[in-house]
Parts: sequence; structure tokens; C-alpha cells
Amino acid sequence: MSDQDQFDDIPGTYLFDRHRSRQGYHLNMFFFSLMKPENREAFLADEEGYLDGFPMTPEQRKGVLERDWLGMIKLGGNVYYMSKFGATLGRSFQYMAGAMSGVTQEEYADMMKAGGRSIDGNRSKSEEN
Amino acid sequence: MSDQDQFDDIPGTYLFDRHRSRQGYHLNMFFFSLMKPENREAFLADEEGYLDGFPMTPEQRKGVLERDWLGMIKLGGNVYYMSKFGATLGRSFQYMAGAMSGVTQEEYADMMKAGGRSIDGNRSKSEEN
Amino acid sequence: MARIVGGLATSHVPAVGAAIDLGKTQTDHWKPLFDGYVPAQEWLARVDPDVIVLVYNDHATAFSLEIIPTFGIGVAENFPPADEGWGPRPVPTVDGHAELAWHLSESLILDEFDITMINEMPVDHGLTVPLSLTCGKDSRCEAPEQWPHRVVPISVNVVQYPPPTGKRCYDLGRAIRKAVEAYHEDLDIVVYGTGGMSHQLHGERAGLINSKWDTAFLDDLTRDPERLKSIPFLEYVRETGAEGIELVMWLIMRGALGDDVSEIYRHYHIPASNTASGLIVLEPAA
Amino acid sequence: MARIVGGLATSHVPAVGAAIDLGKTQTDHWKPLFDGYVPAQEWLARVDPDVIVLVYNDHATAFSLEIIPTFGIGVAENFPPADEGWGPRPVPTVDGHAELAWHLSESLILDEFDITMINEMPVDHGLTVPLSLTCGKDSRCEAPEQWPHRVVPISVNVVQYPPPTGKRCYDLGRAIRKAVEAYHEDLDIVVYGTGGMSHQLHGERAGLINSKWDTAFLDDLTRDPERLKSIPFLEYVRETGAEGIELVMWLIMRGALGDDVSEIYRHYHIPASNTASGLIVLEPAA
Ligand SMILES: [Fe+3]
Ligand SMILES: [Fe+3]
Repeated sequence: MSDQDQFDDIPGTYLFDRHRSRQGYHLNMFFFSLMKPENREAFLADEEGYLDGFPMTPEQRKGVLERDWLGMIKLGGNVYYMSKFGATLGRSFQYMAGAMSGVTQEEYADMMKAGGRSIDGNRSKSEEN
Repeated sequence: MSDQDQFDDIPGTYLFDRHRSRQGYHLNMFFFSLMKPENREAFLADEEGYLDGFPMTPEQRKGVLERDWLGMIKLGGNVYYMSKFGATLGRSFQYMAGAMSGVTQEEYADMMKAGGRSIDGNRSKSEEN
Repeated sequence: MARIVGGLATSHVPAVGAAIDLGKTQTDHWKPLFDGYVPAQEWLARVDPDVIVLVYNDHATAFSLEIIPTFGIGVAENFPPADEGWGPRPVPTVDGHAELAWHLSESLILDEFDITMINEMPVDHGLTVPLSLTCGKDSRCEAPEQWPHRVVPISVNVVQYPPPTGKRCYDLGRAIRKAVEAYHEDLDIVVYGTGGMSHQLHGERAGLINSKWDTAFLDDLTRDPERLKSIPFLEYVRETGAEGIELVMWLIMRGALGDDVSEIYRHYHIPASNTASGLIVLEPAA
Repeated sequence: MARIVGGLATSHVPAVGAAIDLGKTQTDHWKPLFDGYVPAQEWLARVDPDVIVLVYNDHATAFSLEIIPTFGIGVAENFPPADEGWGPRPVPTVDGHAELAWHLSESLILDEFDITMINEMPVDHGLTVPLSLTCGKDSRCEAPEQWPHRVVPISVNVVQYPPPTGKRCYDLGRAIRKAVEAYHEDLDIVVYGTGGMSHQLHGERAGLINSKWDTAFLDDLTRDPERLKSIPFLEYVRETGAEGIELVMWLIMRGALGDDVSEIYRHYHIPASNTASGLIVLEPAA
């Protein structure tokens, strides 16, 4: 397998490589803008208007408006950028992680307290190990 | 001689090293700000007021107000930053070079047309070669 | 002449910073993690370095996609805590050591490390959480008005693929050691490597923990750094989670300590929010 | 597979850009300089590369003391001409080649070059003047609406001491060659090195010219690059003027061409404003 194929073979993982970086540029720069309190306020006061300042795709915009955390990652978002959006909404990394893995924050927290998601079965799609 | 001593032994030359970079930080950031047309306008409209935004030393401020090109270099200015100040005043690199070497722009241009300043005698203060 | 007197590596989990800032370190949930840091705090207080060279990664805070330095060094007088979306952490501004940082820059660039010199660098949880965790319980730290140690921050890109290789990181550590030993002033220096251990923060695989892999990494930091140097990017991502790649920063610390080291202390705790939290203290062999 | 088909090095004097923009290239003063570029323009038109990898330095324009990358690479789709205090030059936006630039980034970082990846980079005279000078006289260039070639910009810090060494620059060139040769697409690439030759823009020694030293540098670019690799910073500054250190960027171009090269053309003219203006065209040996 090529390097790219090996990366793609890891389940549930979206490498922030050149493809996603280019695809997600404006989405991530929107997230990044939320490090300023005045921008957080402006976004919360008028989401649509604020988003007009960032030439993202309609799908990315929809992901933002719908809080589709996994969808935003698949469209080129990077979790460290996205965490600024999370913070704007009062959502932690753990909340976002729960949402992306399809469980509630409480279920996710319980999984972590029990030792986290097991590596076994999570290494490779093709080898199912 | 140490490296530093060897640099200091070159006549009429001010290496933009860590000492000058730290010394000239706010002076150079003032120069840098003049890359925006609105900042050039603001400076030209109210030099003293504009300079209040940059915590430079009184000597550096005096150098700016008096267009003391060599003085600004000696106080930590770097010529590439300073060129933005030159441009704001309609002054070229060649004008500044003439001013720093103590001649008119015309005399300086004539020297350049005649082949430039000779390297002979300009290598070393101590060895006078 | 300056010298490296010790090394410390620790996870730098943002939720751990929040637990400190919100006064939750003694709750049932958090106490076991924080208790594990006490011996490292005592060690740091005993060693009491003049400067911490703190290797960390910026998490899309000081740097965005606009500019992504592979290695950066903070040469400024100080570094303010960053606003990561929640407002800045209520901790002091970090005092740098500009003279040492510039010396390191000069030495590293002459030594063929293409480091980026940085004066404006708000520092995020990657840098401030390790300071909080190791600052200890003395009066300077309960509600510190000032951090007890000066810091030279060294940033490493691990957010945008490609990050530097483990070997390159280790070699950077060696070059830092060489540069420190050539510094004119008599300074005791501790090097921090931060980030890791296993964690994945994104995607359906979020929450991945591989404690067996982490434990082997901790073991071999002392015993077999040659193995760690050759771990490829793919293995970090597959075995420790996408964000586990931060562990390459521990190799910079390890490289800075010289060939032989002794392990002074370690602590490993699951979970810290999404993460396996690791801590290790090393000293150069006498 | 991509290949490097030629190399070109040229001074990048801002006053030369101004002479072009103001329509003064045929005045008595400027004509001899511009006439000297015609054969290089013809060579470039004949070679007609798909991409120019253009090595230059930013002159406190895109980067300030806030952040100083030792080596940077522009990975964006395009790069606007910068306002250096006179308003931007009236020239087109520079189209990048993001896919190639990202490939180079990945290859170089894996090869232990700690390059900074950059998306937002207004480009100053250091990049646009070489493009204007070599663009030639065809209809695309008299009042170009678009530059004839795509450009991957590579920036080198030569403003803040310490710049990278000549050897490191040469080795970066070699690594660029290796990366180009591993690129999947069939592209012809020309590498530019820019800046120099002897000039000093500041201080009482401003206007320094050392044509004997410059000529030896031009000679040895073909004949003895090993000598050039070992020239120390101090010699550049003392012998060619403080700003003559820009010549290290020519060594990146030279390193990218492989061991053996043929000189196709050269031109040397004094003065271009404060500077000795040099130009050389090289091709890899067949
Ligand atoms: Fe981290
Ligand atoms: Fe230049």
C-alpha cells in the first residue's frame, strides 16, 4: 500500500494533509477568527452574516450552521481549529469527540473512564485488527 | 578576533544582529506599519500622534522626526524596514544611501555610475585595507 | 557555561488546565491525576532551574494556515497566554529569556536547523498547562502572579501534515544541548517535552487509548531511544491516535539530555479528558 | 516525472522594477542594463518551463520581526504583489502551483529541511523584479495581464542575522532537485536564485561594489561550487557589502542543478541604483 492508502486504511481518522488543508482553508480560517471575543460576539449575533465573510463551500457552511462536527472534519476542518468554534458555543473537546463518534458526552466520558477506546480492532480497516 | 569583533571591524556597517534587532524592535515595527496606505496618511497628518503608538526610545523618535537616516540605523533600524519610511516621504534607497554616507543623492549617484565605492580601504578598520 | 540538568515530559491536556483554573484538582475524578504530579513538582523545586526550554506545539492559536513554522523559537521578552475561544487562562504572562533564545537561534541555524525566530507568540494550553502542572504547590504557584521560571518556548508543527520526523526532533535536541553548553552564562536548564501520550480528538475513532504502546514508549525513552527515533508517522497515528504524533516532541527533550539518562520518576493515568496522561522525569547520567 | 531544465540567477533591485514600471528601460542610463537581459529572456522563452521555483528573500514585507522563517515555501494558489510603501507594483498577481509546492514541502521536511509552509504571502520586489526582467518582450509581458509562468516561491531569511549558511542553501537546492524528480506529473522546471551581487544599502559604506569578487563568484558557480559553499557570512559582508549576503540564494539554484552544469549566458552591469547587477543562466550538463 502507498503511504496515502495506509493512512486511509486507519478507521475513523482524517489526516490533516495537504488535501484537507486546501479543502478546509476558509472553514478553518473562520474557526480561527473566533479567537477574538468581538468576533465570537459578532458570529453569535448574526451567524449567516458573519459567515458571509468567509468564502467556504455551501456544504461547509451548512456543517457550521448545523453543528455537524464530524461533517466539518470530513469537509477539511481540523479539530484544533474547530475547537475555537466549540469554545464559542461552550463546547469542550470532549463534547465534540462524543458527537463525532456518535455518542452522548456522558457515554463518551464513561468510555474514557473505563480506559478509552481500545486499539484492538481500530488499527486497520482492511485487516480488521 | 571574535566573530563579533570581526563584524565590528568592518567600517561603516551595522550588522542587523540580535542586539540591533532587540534595540530597534519598536522603531522597525513603526517602519513596517507604513506598508498600509492608511497608516502612511495617518503618520503624515500627525507625526507625533502616530509615533505615540510605538514605544520607541526618545532618541529613536527624534531620529524619525529629524529624518536622521544614519542615526536611525545606529539605533537599531534596519534599512529594509526603514525603506518603508523612505517611501512614505518619497525617498528611494539611493536617497537614503546618499544621506547615510554623507553626500547628496546626486553625488552618490555619480559615485555609483563611476563604478561604486571601492572595496579597497573599506574592508577593515584595524588593517586599513 | 550553561548546562542541561534535567528533562521532563508531560501531556498538556486543555481540560487539565481548566480543572486547575476552576479549582477542581482535588475532586474524586481529578485527584489521582494531580497527585501523580507532586513528585515531579518536588523534583523541579529541588533542581530549581534558571530557565526551562519548553518544547510544545501550538494548536492553531499563534499560527494559522497563513504560516506554519516546522520549528519555531520564541526570542521575545515575554509571551502572553492566548485566548483559545474561552478567554485567556487566568495565569501569568510567561517571561522569556531573549538572550539565551537568540543564542540558541544562532547556534541552531549555524548547525543547519532551519528554525523560525518569533517575537509575537501568544502561548496556548500546550505551553501553559505543563507550567501549571509542574509549578508545584509553593506560594508562588497557588495563585501565581509570576511563574517561578523563565521559559524559552520551542514550537513544533504537529498539526499540519507533514510534521518533522522523530529522528529530526531527536537531532534538534542534540543541537540544543550543544548550543546550551556553548552559552557564556552560568545557567541551569531543564528541557520539557510536551504533548501526547495516546489520544485522538477527532473522527469516529476519537478516544483511542493504547496504554501498552505508551508504556513501551516510556520504557524506551531511557532504555532504547534509537528505537523511538525510527518510529514512522504512520505508526504514531495508527497506534496512538492521530494526535499522538505530539510524542515526537518528547524526543527533542530526550536528545537534549545526552546519550545516557536515568529515569527519576514516571506517572501514567487514564483518562485526562480524551487522553492518556503521561509524565516522566529524566536526568543526564552522572 | 518532473525535471529541472535550467537555472537562472539575477539581482532583484527595486529601482530596476521602478524603471520598468515607469517606462524608462530604453533611456541612456538604463538601456545597457536591460539590453543585457534579452538573451536570458530568449532562453526562457525557448525553454518555456511549466513552473519557476523562485528563490528570493522577503525584505521586511510579508514578514516582520514578529516572525522570521529561515526557509519558507509558498503553498497558496496565488501571491499578490506587496505594497512596499509606494503602493503595489502594477504587475499581475503571481499564480502559484499549490500541488507542487505541497509536494516539495512534504519531501523537504522528510529530508530534514525545517521549512515553513506559507499561504498568505504578499511578494515584494525580490520576487516580482526577476519575473519582470526575464518575462521578455512578447505580448504577454509588455503590459502583462498574467505572468507567463506559474511560480513556487521559496523565501530565505537574509535580513535578520543569522541567515542560513551557504552550504545549507546549496544542500536545500539538492533536496529540491530530489523532490522535483519524485514528482508525479510531467513538468519542466526552472529554478531562480535572486538577490546580490555586491551591494550595501546602509551606513557610511553604502554603495560598496567589488566587481572582482563578483566575477569570481560568477566564474565558480560553474567551475567550483565547492569553494562557494564554504564562503563564510563574514566574507560576504566584508567583501560584497552587508546586503551582498543575498548571494547565498544563488547557491540554492546551483544546488538544484546537479553536479555538472554549463554556463549558457552571463551579464554584469554597474550600477543598478546601489547595486552591481548580475545575471547568469545555467543548464544541467547533458
Ligand atoms: Fe496538544
Ligand atoms: Fe534584495
